[in-house]
Formats: sequence, structure tokens, C-alpha cells
Amino acid sequence: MSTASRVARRVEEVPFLDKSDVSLLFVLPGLFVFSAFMLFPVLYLLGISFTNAAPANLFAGEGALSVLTFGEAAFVGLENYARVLFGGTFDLVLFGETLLTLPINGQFWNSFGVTWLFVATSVTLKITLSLAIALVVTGERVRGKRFMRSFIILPMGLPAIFTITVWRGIFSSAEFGLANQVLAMLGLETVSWLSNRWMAFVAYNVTEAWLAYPFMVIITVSALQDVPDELHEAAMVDGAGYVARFFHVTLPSIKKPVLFASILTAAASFQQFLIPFVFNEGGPARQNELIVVYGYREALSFSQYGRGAAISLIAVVFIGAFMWLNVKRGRLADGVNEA
Amino acid sequence: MATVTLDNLRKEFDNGRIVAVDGVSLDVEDGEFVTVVGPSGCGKSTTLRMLAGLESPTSGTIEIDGEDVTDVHARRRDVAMVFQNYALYPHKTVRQNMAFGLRMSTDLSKAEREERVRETAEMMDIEELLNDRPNELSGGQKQRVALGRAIVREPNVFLFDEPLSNLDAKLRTTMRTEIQRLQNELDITAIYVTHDQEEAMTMGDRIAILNDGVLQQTGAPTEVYRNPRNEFVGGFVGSPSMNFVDVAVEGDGGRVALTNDDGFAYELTGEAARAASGTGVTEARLGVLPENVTVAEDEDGLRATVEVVEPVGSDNYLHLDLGPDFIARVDSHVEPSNGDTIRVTFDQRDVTLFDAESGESLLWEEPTERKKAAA
Amino acid sequence: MATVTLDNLRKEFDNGRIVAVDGVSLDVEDGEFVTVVGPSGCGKSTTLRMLAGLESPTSGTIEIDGEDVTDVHARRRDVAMVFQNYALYPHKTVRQNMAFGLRMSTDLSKAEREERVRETAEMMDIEELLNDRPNELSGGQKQRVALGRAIVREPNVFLFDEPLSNLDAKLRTTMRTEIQRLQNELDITAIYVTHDQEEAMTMGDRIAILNDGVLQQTGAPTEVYRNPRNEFVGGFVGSPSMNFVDVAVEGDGGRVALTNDDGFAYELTGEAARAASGTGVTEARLGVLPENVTVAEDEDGLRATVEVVEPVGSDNYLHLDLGPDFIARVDSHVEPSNGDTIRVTFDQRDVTLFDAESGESLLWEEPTERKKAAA
Amino acid sequence: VGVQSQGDQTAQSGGESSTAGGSGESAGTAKAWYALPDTELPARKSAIKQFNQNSAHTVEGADISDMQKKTTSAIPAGQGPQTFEWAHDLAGDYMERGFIVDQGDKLNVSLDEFTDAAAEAAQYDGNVVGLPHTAETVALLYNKELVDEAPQTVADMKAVMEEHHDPSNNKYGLGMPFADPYFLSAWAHAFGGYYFDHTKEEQLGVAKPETVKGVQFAVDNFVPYMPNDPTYEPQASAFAEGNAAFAINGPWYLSTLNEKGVDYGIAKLPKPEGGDPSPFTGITLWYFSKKMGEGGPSAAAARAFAEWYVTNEELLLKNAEETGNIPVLKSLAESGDLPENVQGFAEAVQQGYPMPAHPKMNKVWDPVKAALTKGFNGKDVPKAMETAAEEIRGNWE
Amino acid sequence: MSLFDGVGRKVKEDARDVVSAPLEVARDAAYTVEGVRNGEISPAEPLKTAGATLGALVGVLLLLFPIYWILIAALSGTGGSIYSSSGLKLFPESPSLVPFLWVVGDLIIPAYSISLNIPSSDIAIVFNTPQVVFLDVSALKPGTIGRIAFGSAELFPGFGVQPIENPSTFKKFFWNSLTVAIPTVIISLCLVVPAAYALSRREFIFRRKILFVYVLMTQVGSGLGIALLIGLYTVYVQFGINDNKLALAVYYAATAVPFNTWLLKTYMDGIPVSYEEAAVVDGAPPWRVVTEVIIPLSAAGLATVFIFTFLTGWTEFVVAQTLLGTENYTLPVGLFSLISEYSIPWARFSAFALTFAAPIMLVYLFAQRYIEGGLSFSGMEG
Ligand SMILES: Nc1ncnc2c1ncn2[C@@H]1O[C@H](COP(=O)(O)OP(=O)(O)OP(=O)(O)O)[C@@H](O)[C@H]1O
Ligand SMILES: Nc1ncnc2c1ncn2[C@@H]1O[C@H](COP(=O)(O)OP(=O)(O)OP(=O)(O)O)[C@@H](O)[C@H]1O
Ligand SMILES: [Mg+2]
Ligand SMILES: [Mg+2]
Repeated sequence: MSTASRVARRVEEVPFLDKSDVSLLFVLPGLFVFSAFMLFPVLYLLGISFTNAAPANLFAGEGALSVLTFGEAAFVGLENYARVLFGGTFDLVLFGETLLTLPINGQFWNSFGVTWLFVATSVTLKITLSLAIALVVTGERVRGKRFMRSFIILPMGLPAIFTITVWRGIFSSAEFGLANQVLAMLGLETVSWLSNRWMAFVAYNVTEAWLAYPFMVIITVSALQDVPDELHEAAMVDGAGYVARFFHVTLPSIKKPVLFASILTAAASFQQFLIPFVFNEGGPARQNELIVVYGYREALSFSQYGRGAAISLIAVVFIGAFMWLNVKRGRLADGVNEA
Repeated sequence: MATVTLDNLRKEFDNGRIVAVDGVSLDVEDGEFVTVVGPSGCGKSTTLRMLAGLESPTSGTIEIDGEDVTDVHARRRDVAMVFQNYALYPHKTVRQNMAFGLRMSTDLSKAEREERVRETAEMMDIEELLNDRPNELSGGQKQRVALGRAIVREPNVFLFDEPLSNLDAKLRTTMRTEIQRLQNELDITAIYVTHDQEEAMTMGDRIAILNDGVLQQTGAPTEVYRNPRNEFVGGFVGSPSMNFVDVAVEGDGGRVALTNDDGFAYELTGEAARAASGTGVTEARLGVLPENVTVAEDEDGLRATVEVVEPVGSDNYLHLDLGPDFIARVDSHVEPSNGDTIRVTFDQRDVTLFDAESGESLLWEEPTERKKAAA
Repeated sequence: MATVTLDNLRKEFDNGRIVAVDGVSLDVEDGEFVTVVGPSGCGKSTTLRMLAGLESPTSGTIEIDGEDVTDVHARRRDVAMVFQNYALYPHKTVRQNMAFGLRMSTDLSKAEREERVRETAEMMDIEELLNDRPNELSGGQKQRVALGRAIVREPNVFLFDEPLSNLDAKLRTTMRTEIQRLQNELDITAIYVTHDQEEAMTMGDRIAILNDGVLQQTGAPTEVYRNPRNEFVGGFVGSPSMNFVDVAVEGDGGRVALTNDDGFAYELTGEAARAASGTGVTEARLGVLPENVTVAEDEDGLRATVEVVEPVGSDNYLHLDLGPDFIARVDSHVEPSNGDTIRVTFDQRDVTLFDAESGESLLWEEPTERKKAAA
Repeated sequence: VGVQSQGDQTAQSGGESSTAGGSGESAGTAKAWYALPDTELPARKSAIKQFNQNSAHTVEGADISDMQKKTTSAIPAGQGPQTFEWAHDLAGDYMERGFIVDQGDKLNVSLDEFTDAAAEAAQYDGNVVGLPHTAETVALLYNKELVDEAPQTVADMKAVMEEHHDPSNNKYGLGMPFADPYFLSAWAHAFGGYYFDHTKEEQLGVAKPETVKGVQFAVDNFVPYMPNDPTYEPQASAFAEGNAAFAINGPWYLSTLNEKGVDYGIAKLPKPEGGDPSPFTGITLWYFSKKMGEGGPSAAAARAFAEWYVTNEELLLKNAEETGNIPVLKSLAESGDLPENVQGFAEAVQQGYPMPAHPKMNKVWDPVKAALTKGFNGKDVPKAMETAAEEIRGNWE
Repeated sequence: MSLFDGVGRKVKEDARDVVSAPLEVARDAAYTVEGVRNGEISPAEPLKTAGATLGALVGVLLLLFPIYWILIAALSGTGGSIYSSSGLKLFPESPSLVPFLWVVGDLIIPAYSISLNIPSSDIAIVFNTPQVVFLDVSALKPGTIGRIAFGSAELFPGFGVQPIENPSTFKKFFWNSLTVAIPTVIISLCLVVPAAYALSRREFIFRRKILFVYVLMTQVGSGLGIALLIGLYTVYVQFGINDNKLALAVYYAATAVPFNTWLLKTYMDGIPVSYEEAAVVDGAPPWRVVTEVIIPLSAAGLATVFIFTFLTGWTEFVVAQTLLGTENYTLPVGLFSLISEYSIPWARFSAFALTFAAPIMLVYLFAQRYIEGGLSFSGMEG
């Protein structure tokens, strides 16, 4: 101990350690490791996206240096991007009639549109669901809340791919699929879930909501617990009922954390891969191909790494812009120090 | 405005493990300002919250204006409450904060609400703040807004839960006067909880002292101060509070000697002596207020050594060795040095005697005015 | 123990946009207890934190025991600090809390540390709490532990930043006495920051009054109270503080008439009149302490209407209409009713006059004792 | 201080002793990958153990969870195994990508020892890319409690299905993974159609009238009697739980059936009127992966293992009994004394049509699957097949 | 160390709470009944409470129905399936623990011989530890587990069990997962804690920029996982570090950096500066301030980061499956290796998944108050 502390004290004496910018040193390791695993692959991906990389040529060549030369893949300039964005045609169909044929890649733009739609619907669903659950498991009159809360996060402990496989079973179109059985019990028609575009879309949303709610609930619950009781009491004395209190006290007080969680979860929705892939590979007939699935399929199923990379990067640019906007607007990077 | 009656109110927490309030009965008259005081955890807040409807009593009843409201929900009681930390809605402007109660509990139109808020803001001198948010306000301003929010609703009863305890001393004095002014002006029925007995003493028409959930004494502040019903009240009220000396009681009806091993000796005569000896108590505690202890010029009186002389502006506090924390409050020109031996005395009329065991006053009688009022 | 010297200390924040402390110079003698008082935001904490080494001054120097420590790191200054919120480490027991400083700043063995902690705990009467954690303690106990933690290190200088402001009134008084007792016992050099001028008045050997980062006056408490150097000090010190009346100054060397439009009229004569007229000021503010205002039995003196009578135990405060918040502190047997017209008077020796513009006292002279001490 | 697990001792010493008695070649270690249901894993492990004990070489087996993905990423990176087990249809694609290599000149086993179909499947473009050991295909399974005798024609079968189909009481006529082109191939081929055949002039047969007719036939005759979900699991579940009269499925299904305790019979597929069902057959190979191209002891080890495995009659027969796999070793396949389970599938294999191994086939599956799904959901079959064909052509470009 | 001390104490308290919860409920009920009987509590009160609790319970059950669905499959004696073509069944048919036993496998501590060689002599002391058998699944007999009978009345026949010959390799996967998840946690804590501290307490160049990038990358980064797979895989392979658990852990830790740094920073923002100042005035050098004050006070935040990073390593599938070889399969990959091309052995698959998720729930039950407190948004107000 004494030697150690003597050494430590010696270190303390080094004058520059008192300089405030030296604190950057604390942040650098994390930043470095993160960059190494995120930024380098991103740059690599960027490189690939300008080539005709495919499994056959990408891995050719010997030694670590060939990583940097992308094997024997050839430089093709912006061709991948051009193809992704403008290859093929897109028919604008309304009421069964083709109104307009645009010279753009219909598959990509369809996928792009569906992805944003999915973000919008699934985030709405997630927020509503989690808020409802959080309110229930923090309810004043509810007993055994702690146990309920720890059961409720179970979906978080299961690997997503397992959960999604199970949900695919639930949304089986068969008469005995769980969802259909429930419908039948309610006296409703059964539904061909995954072979109908919008029904499949609904199934994606439900599953996504189920996967994401534990995280949202945890955040919402802790936000709810930070709402001062006095505010509720003041409102009660002011004559506000439950609903009024929810809108005038609860909601404004938890707005910020919930907004934060929503932004995170929106980004997660944007990048959802497993649900469409496992359910019906973005089907039926590639109609619900979310953008990451689209990129994946191009990259792996069709062995077009270059094009896949271009798609991924386009997706990343969009989600990055989305996050940037939200983070800026929600001032999430601000801390108390800047307040 | 309204009267408030608490009848045998009791509140248990934790399935009866904690008795926070134990059989409190209190009548508050129309327009009366009652302060409730007591040490931390004595059940003041709980009592107030039951009144507001934020807790429901385990037993007992609450009446407001003669109507039993024990089971009425908080939002239908028409009371206003000012919280210790103000509990202003942080995301609403001052105007919205003040209008919220009106929106919720009245049918006033938007214009009427605006009007009421404006009037009240004028009265509270917070007009320029109406568009600010609470976190832009200073402590005193927040306090004013909280008061304004309560006043604007023109409720039957005002409840205050230590509204000044977050303010600094200077501001506390100012706001205290402000609340008193409002109370005079609006003639409101108010119950004001505080742990600061100075506040309780100066603000209340009447003061109620709680300890361990039990109501100890109610009465006009000066009366409670001069004539405490038990040792707890004596020790709690006033700053500095009553001095106590443990004494043995000896003697018959006419003359009672109060002595202890530290050389303390005092003699009661007449009425007081009869009362004291009549109870048969032999171990007692003598109480005397600091301002009633005078320094004797001559050789009469008790010898006491001055431990510390504490100047407090107009007076000096002399800490004497007669008992623990025995203080004499004397004029500021009386300035003995630390360690001096002086002689002090006090009048027999100013002496209170408490049963050493139960703490009850041996000499206490119900003041006649209160007797009438309580009837 | 040690002396402390602040020389022309200045602290800017926000790149000079905020000047928190502005040229403060102060000598604290060995064993002296100096209280620093001033309104919120006046720079008290900043001064103290510079002393502790937690902020570094923009300019000026700090000496402890004659040694310039301006650039010495906080942990090498050998000062102890008691924080407003106690800052007891919540995850350590009381024992560990107290031993932490010893572990960090001394080479004592574990046994020696234990011994020191035990001794100090004994002195502070917190022996039974040694194994508890801070959140199991009451406010007063926390306060004691925080004091103990400071004392156990036997530092050169003690710094206190509003250590009592989180306690309730009763406890505040007790702890105040306790700190004074310790100070007497250990004869420590201490600088004690508070915004409560009552605390400042009763505890300090000397009191330093800050406003807007500028040192206004230092001196013995009673002296500052009786002889404020400027209007700010007069209005700040004492509770209730000095009464002010705006007056026009008229007259020559021998006789000066102080009047205003509200019918106030007072005459200065002799030395004071000469001093007052000598400055040539025509708009002034008259200051008089509440306890120096007496109710005249006869028809002499100023007519005043009683607005409120506020009983405070031994005395009554009479709120008069002579000026805003004009208070007379009178014996409690003087009990006029609200609205009564009475006559009050005060001695010319008790009158202070301030320049209405600069606020400086027109009659002030440096007290002779302090002059010597400062030299 | 030393700590040693007592149980391990014997295993270790046993492992080492076997190296002593080897042939002239230097002993190598090879990695072998396979993807098996865990019911079949123990048998595989003991087979490898047996090999390791009897050979100078060592084979390290590994059960891989997603073979295609793993091989695609690992082999080009030089991380792959020496040999891996998969159906023959990967051959073209993997050969072109350079994932597998020709080892024909180094083998000690002649392809003549296998059935013709198997021998053909083991080669691609004249290269011997692996050694075959089993064949698999789909056959008709019937629930013996509901059906007395296997129907010979689709019309017969339809009558039985009609009788048993009652979804409101959870009874179904048939369980068949309809949306899977592999399972549906028997019908697509029944009237002379084909999905893809690179030997034909018109390589893509998806939209040809014969193919469309076959698919349409399946839609008309089977879909009405099936659970409403065309994917594998629910279809399999219906028969396995005894709720369907028939199933069309492969040998891998038998372990599930045994576990559930269904009393089933296996027969070849019934004939449609005017056609002959002809299912795709898959031949499982031990592929020679890129690593073997490097030669050396590890390649020798892998080769030795594959040769040993595919010619080991005892092992193959046991496999056949336990898992319903059809041996392709002529000596067994033509011996006629295969177990009863296998017999049904073996007959079906005779009806069969080996899956194309051409790389272009890769891009056929998904669009056809989409088309079949549409057909199952009542969409226009010819149109769906036409769309699929277009998409395939687009992807081929 | 006092941090572990504190956590230990809290866990002990929690355990006591959990155990005494039923007692407390009973007490509560008795008190309420007594109150109602005395007319002190209006009967509507307990009814409202019961109603609310019941409602919440129904909600929770509905929400967790898929899990129950899995559980039914896992308890099935006939292989199970989540596709029940025989209609909706709320209870497993012929319930069996076999799938779970198959997952858990033998719990046997093998006998070891420990030899102590005495230096410079030939004498060695050998201890033979006994073999400890908790569960030997190959020696199970039917009717031994879960049978309930009163005298002759057979209430529950017990779970069907047979000897299990080839139990799963759950334990190996478990070990692999642990050896991935724990390094993940350690590495990310090493990266996150100093950074969070510096970002929360120090002022330095680029501070706000870094913070901004971190918040931004919180999600972009994690979702990029799949898009980046190719790049990542290539790089790993070229450096020959795929199929390396530690390398995988480093990757997980890297992805966890932005979110967790930000999270911990927000938490640390809520710790009053005066604790640190007190320590400084007490003479503590900066590193002691951090170890003695900041870290123990951040316990809740650290617990949250711990759980989140642990979960990353514990449940991530796609990258692990791509990078790891069979020997190093983690639990999710192991779980998926149960699936073969055409069939899913639902009973075992589900039992495996549930066994795998159960510890998370338990940990959460105990860590709950830390996590809920650890997600402090005090830094987010305004
Ligand atoms: N919700 C509750 N659950 C359990 N015990 C409670 C609750 N509220 C109050 N108590 C207990 O009831 C007693 C009285 O509390 P109360 O808040 O009324 O005290 P108080 O007089 O307002 O004290 P203070 O001056 O500190 O505000 C205390 O012992 C407290 O611990
Ligand atoms: N770190 C800081 N950055 C910017 N301004 C500061 C900082 N610390 C203090 N100030 C400003 O300096 C001035 C003096 O602050 P200080 O805390 O010393 O006041 P104080 O006298 O202690 O007040 P209080 O009685 O409220 O504690 C205030 O205007 C405050 O806003
Ligand atoms: Mg209270
Ligand atoms: Mg301060």
C-alpha cells in the first residue's frame, strides 16, 4: 500500500495533471475503442460502397494489408448509389391505376417509405403501451408493484431472435395460430397475418412494441418516481381529477426522459432487422422490406456487398440526421453544467 | 369563510405500527388563524394533510363549516394549501399556475379567470411575473406566487405547511408580515403548521402545540408562553424557552421549600404552596421564563455563576450554572463577565412547577376566557 | 492555530462577467472567531471557498499563518470546512467519515486514528453513533458529526459555510451554543459564513459584513449594530433592524432640523448637528434602532399610529406609521391597541444619519479600539 | 500444486494411443461442420469418435447453427472447415465462389459405388466436389388411425381429406409446407414443368404453362384441406399432433412424429390425373471445402473421413433406421432390405428429380416462394408465377 | 471495499424484504380486515385496492402471455410446440420437466485429486475430493419429481421424467456467455467510468462535442451492428481474432460506450459537488476522491450500467453467431443451434430460453431500485 500510494502521490505532483484539458485523457480510451469498432467499420463500409465488392473478390489477397485494398474489388465510383437510388422504375399506383412511372428504384424507395411509416407507428405504439404499463405498475393502489416490475422486464432477458421466432408463431395465419385463436374467441374472423401486407405490418408493430417496452417502462417508471408528490397533491387540492392531473402534472414532468427514450427507440425501430427478416423476410413479396433488411438482402442474398454497403450508409445518413435533429432539439446532450 | 372542527382525529401508518396523530380535537372559528407547532415528526403535517383530504383518517371526523367532510375527496373540499417547497407546477407560467385551480374547480370563463388572476397578482405584487416560469423566480417570489395561487381560488380554509421554512431569515420575517397582512385583510380561516415556535407565537390568533401526535395545549400565544400546561410546552415555546431546575418538594400547606443537591433553594408561599403540596408530588421540576429572572442588586436571591454572556442586540442572555441551559434575559447594560458570580431572583408568581414524572403542571388552571370560548 | 490574512481578494466568474468578490481584505487573528454575513449572492461562499482552496482567486493573496497559500492546493492547506448540507459521505459510517481526513492527510496508524476519532466523538457526544450511517442520523446529529469530522483533524483554520441553515430554529440555537463552546474550549481560528445576522451577531468575536462582493464593515457585533458605517449595514444587522426615515436636512452648525413631508420632525444639536451640517448633505436618511425608540408618557415626541402590535415573548414590537416597517421595541407591558395614536421619542445619541445618495453614515467615526487593533 | 480431474484421465490417454497405429501418411486434423437436429447429434458424435479411434487422423466435428451463412463468411476468410455436410444443391454456387474444390483425382472411392443420382450430384461441371452419403426427399405420410391405406391417386386422397377436414374442430386434411418450392416441387414437376434447368434451352421454367399447371393443381387440390399458414411449422404441427390425415414431408420429420407418438405410414406420393409427381431430391454430401485444396495432412484427414463415412455400411444402415435417411451406397440402396421407414422414402426417391446445383438456382427460390405464397392466399397463380419469373430474370442480370 | 459492502448489505435487505413480503401482505390484510370490522375503514377502500391490484395483475399477465405460452411448450412431455393445432390450451398436456432437466443436464462436481508436492523431497500429499452429485439426469426415475399425494389420495402424479442420456451443452454455453459478458462489463466499466466522471465534473476542450457525439451514436451505433457486420467480420478475420471471446467482449464494450457513458454522466451530475470538495479539503488526492467518494456514490448508476452492459454480452446474437466458432458459442447462439433446417424442438428450445432468461429477472428483482434510481434524469431537467 505504502509504495503504491507513494507512487500515486508522485504522479499527483506532475504539474500538468492539474490542467483541465488533461481530463480529455479520461474520455479518450472510450472514444478510441468506440471509434475503432464503429468508425473504422463505417469507413470500411464507405470504401466498399464505392466498389463492386462481393464475397468472391473481397477476401482475395493475402495479409492484413489487403483489408485496406478491399481484396481485389474494383472501384466503381458512385454506381452503387446510383443504382440504389435511381435504378429501375417506380410505379405510383393509386386506386389500381398506374398514375406515374418514376425513374427511381422502386424497391428502395418503397423500403424507405415503409421504414419511416414503421418508425412512426411503432414509436407511437411503444410510447402509449409503455406509459400505460408504467402507470399501472406505479399505481398507488396496486400491491406487489416491485414483483410485477421485475416480471415485466422479462422480454429484455431473452435474445431478440428467440422472442421474434415465438411471435412469428403467434402470428401464424393458421386457424390455430395464437393470434387467430384469440380473434376466434372474440368471435372475429381469422386473419392471414404474415401474407397480408398491412396485417404483417401490424404484426411487426406489435412485436416491436413487445420487444421494446421493458426499456421504455424502466425509464418511464424511474421518471414517474421522480415526479414530486407535492405537485400531485397541489393539483388535487386545486380540484384536479385523475385525468387532469395526468395531463397537467404527470405528463409534463416525465416529458424529457420519455422523449429521450422515444428518440432512442425510434432509432431502434428505424434499424429493425430481425422482425421483418424472421417473420417473412420483409414480405409478402418484399413489400415490407425495412431498409436494413433491404441492405442485408442486397449484400448477402445477392452477394452484392458494394450495393449493400451503399444502402446501409444511406440508411445511416438518414437515421443520423434524424437523431441529430432530435438531440439538438431535445437538448439531450445538455447537462446540469450547461443549464 | 368557514369553521373547522377536528374531532378525535387519529391516523396510523404502516398498518398501525406508527401512530402519527392520536386523538386530536380542535375547533377553529371562522376567520381564526391557528398555528400548529411541535417538534419534527409530531404529526403536524399529517394532521394538515388529513384536513386537506390528502390522507384519510384512521378514525375521527373532520367538519368544515359544520359539514362532515371526512370522506370527501381532496378536490371537493374547497381548501387551499401552501406547501413547504411551494409545489408550483414547473412547466406552467405563473399565470397558468394561478389559473389552474380556477380552471379545475370553478366554471369561470377564461376571461373571468384571467381577471381574477390579475386582481390577485396585483394584490400580491407579482403582476410583472405572470409570464415567468417558477424556475426563473427567487425564493420570495415563489412564495408569493404560491400564496397567490391559494388566494385566487377564494377557498373556505387556508392550510399552510411550513411555508416559510425554505426562506432565509430576512425574507422569512418579511413574508411572515405579508401573510399576517393578508390574513387581516381577507379575514380568512387558516391553519398554519410550523416547527418554528417564533413563527407560531407571532402569527397565530391561537397556537396549538402537538407532541408525539397528541395535542398538548391550545391557547393564545402569550398565554401558552406564560402558562404552559406541561413541561413539554414550557420547554418548547419561546426563544429562549423556559428554564428548568429539578427540585425536591418539601413542606406543608403554607410553605413549600424547593431544593436540590446543587444548592438550589426556593420557597413557595400562599396559594401556590398550597396547590403544590396538595398534589403530594415530591419530585418536581421548577420552571421559570428567562425574562422573569432578574439580577438582584443585593445579597438576596440565588448565587449563580455566569458561564457565557450572549449579547442579542437589545438584551443580554446570561447563561447561568443553575441548571442545564439556564438563561436569564437581562437588559443589555447588565454585562457581567464570564465566570462572575451574581445573585438572581424571580417572583413566585412567575414560577411554574411540573410533576417530574408526568410533566404535568401542578399549578395550572384553565384560563377563564378560554373556558368560556371552549364551551 | 493560525492567523489568516486576505489581501485585496477578487474573484470573477464567467470570464469577468460576474464579480463575486471584489477586493476583500481581512485579518483574522489567532483564535479569533469571525462571522461573515451578507445577503444571498454577496460572495460569502466564494470568499470561503477561496480560503479553502476550492476556487482560485482572480487576484489578491491569501495567507495562513503568514505563509502565502494562494496557489496551494486545497488538500495541502490544512483547513477544515463544515458544509451547509454537512456533506457527510453517505456510504461511510460515522467512524469512517471522521477517520477519512486523518487517513488522507496524516500518516497516523490505524490504531492512532481510531483513538483520535474516539476521543473526538466523546467530546462531541456522538460515541454511540460511530457505527451508524449518515442517513440514520437526525439533523442535529449530522451536524455534530460534521463538526467532529472537522475537529478530529486539528486543522489550522476552521471554515463554516452556513452550517446551521438546514436545522430548525430550536436545534439551531442549541448547535449555535455548541459551536461557541467548542470555539472557547479549543480556541480555534474560525471563519463562519451565514446569512442569518442573528447567528452572526451572537457567535462572532468579530463580524464582517459583505454586500455585492465588497466588504462593508468589520467589527465587534454590538459595535456594528450600534454604529453602522452605512445604511446597508444598519438595515442588515439586528432583528428587527434599524428603522429608517427619509428626511431633509436643514440648519446650521448648532441646530439641524430633520423633517419630511409626512410630518416627521426631529432636531439635532451639538456635536452631531455640526457633523451633519458639515457634510453639506441635504437629503438624508435617519436611522434609529427599534429598542431605542421609547413611548413617551407625556405629550413630547413624535405622534405615531400603531399599525400592529406584535408580542414576542418578553417584548412587544409596535409597528408604527412613521416610515416603512418602522418598529419600536417596547416592554411587553406596553400594550397599545392597533390604531392607537401614541407618542414616541428617541435620544439624539442613538440617531444615525446616512447620506441618501451614497448611503454612507454622516456621523460615523472609527472606534478607537478597532483602530488600534487594525494597526 | 496440481489439480486434475479424475474422469478426464482415461479419455485423454485413449485419444493419444490411437495415433500410434496409422498408415504411411502423416496424421492430420480436420474440421468437419454439420448442422443437425439434436436428435441426430449423438449418433454423429459417436461416429466421429469411432473414426478418430480407428484412424491416424483426427476429425473435429462441430454443429453449426446457420451453415450457409457461416460457410459464406468463414470459408473465404480462411477460417472454414476442411469438409462440411450439406445437400448437393450448393455445389454450383460454392464452386463458382471458390468455396469448394475438386478432389476427384485424390479419392480412393469410386463414384460408381453410389446410385447414379448421387454420383451425378457429387459432381459439378466435371469436378468431384464431395462424397454423397444419403438422399432425402418428400413422401406422403398418413395417419394410420385415420387412414387405412395410402391412396394411390390424388383423387383418392382428396376424398379422404374431404372426410377429415374440419378446421372448426381443429381437424385438417393435409399438412404440407406449401410456400416452400422444395416441398411443392413434386407438383410443379408433375405435368412436365420445372423451375430451373440449365440444360434446357429455356432455363427458367417458372412461368411455363406446365409448371403453372402443376402449381395450380396443388392450389386447387390441396390448399382447401390445409391449415391456413403455408409455412413449415404450423403445417408440420397439424399432422404431428394427430390432427391431419396426411402430410407431405421428409425424413427429418420422423423424429418429431416419434416424439409426439403419431402412428404414421409412409408411402410414395399419389398420382395426379394426367401426371406424375416428381419431387426434388437432395443428396447430402461431405463437401470438399477450399481448405482441402491446400492439401497436406488435414486435407488427407478430411478425405479419409469422408471416404470412411460414405462407405461404412453399418453406420449408414443405422442412420437409416434411426433417422429415415436413404442411403445412396449402391450396396445398400439396391439390397432391398432397408428398414420399413426408409422404404417409403426410397420409393419416393425413385420418383424424384435431383435439385439443380447450378448457381443461378439460388436466385430462383425466393421469388418462387413468394409466388407460391400468393397462390396459397388465393391470388392468381399464372400472374404470380410470371411476376416471379420476371424478378428472377432481373436478379440474374 | 465499501462499495461491495454496501451492495451486499442492500441485497441482504432486499432478500429479507422479498422473503417477508408475504408476511407483510398478511399483516396488511389482517389490519384492513380489523379496520373494516371496526367500521374505521370503509369497505370500499380494500375493494378498490384489490380491484386495482387485480386489474394490474391481469394487465401484466396479458402482457406476459407469450412467455407463458413458451412455458407451456417447455413443460410439454411430447416435444411441445407453440403451434397447437388442437386448439388453445392453457395448461401443458402431460407436463414434464424433462426439457428443463435436459437443459440443465448433470449437476455433478467431479472428483478431483489435489496433490501437494513438498519441495525438495519426493513426497507428495494427495487429497481426493469426493464427487458431489446434485443432479444426475441420466439416473432419473419416473414419478420422482413433483408428485403430490396425501396418503392414498394422489393429487398430482408428478412430472414425467425419464433418464436423459444426452443433456444439452447449456453449461458450456453458459460458461461461454459468462466469459463474454463479464469481460464486456469489466472493459466497458473501465472505459465508461473515467469518461463519465470527466464529462460530468471537468471542463475540457471538446467536452460538449464528445457528449453530443455520444448521445447521437447511442442508437445509430447499436443499430449499425448489422449493417456493419460485413466490415466488422472482415476486419476481425484479417486480424485473426474472430472466434475469440475476448475480442467479442471488446466489441460489445465498444458499442456500449456511448449510451452508458452518457447514462453514468447524467447520474453523476446529480451527486452534489460538496462531497468531493469535502474530500479535497480533507486532504484526499484526486484518485482517492474518485475511488472513495465518487464511485461508491455512483453505485446506482454503476448498477444500471452493469446490467445494461451485461445484457449486451448476454443476449446479443447476430454478431456472436457470425464471429464465434462452435466451441465458443454463447447462450443465444447455442439456443439457435438447437434449430435445424426444418424443425424446432420447441420444448427444449423454450426450456433453454427460459432457463437462460430467469437469472436476468432475478438480478433485476434485486437490482431494481438501483436501476430505477440509476436512471436519474436530474441532469435532464429544464
Ligand atoms: N406516509 C407515511 N408512511 C409512514 N409513516 C409516515 C408517513 N407520513 C408520516 N409518517 C410518520 O408519521 C409521523 C408524523 O409525521 P408528520 O410528517 O406528520 O410530522 P411533522 O410534524 O410534519 O414533522 P416535520 O416537522 O418533520 O414536517 C412521523 O413519525 C412520520 O415518520
Ligand atoms: N461557479 C460559479 N459560476 C458563476 N457564478 C458563480 C459561481 N459561483 C458563484 N457565482 C456567483 O457569484 C456570486 C456570489 O456567490 P456566492 O455563492 O459566493 O454567494 P453567497 O453569498 O454564498 O450566497 P448564499 O447566501 O446564497 O449562499 C453570485 O452572484 C453567484 O451567482
Ligand atoms: Mg411536516
Ligand atoms: Mg453560499
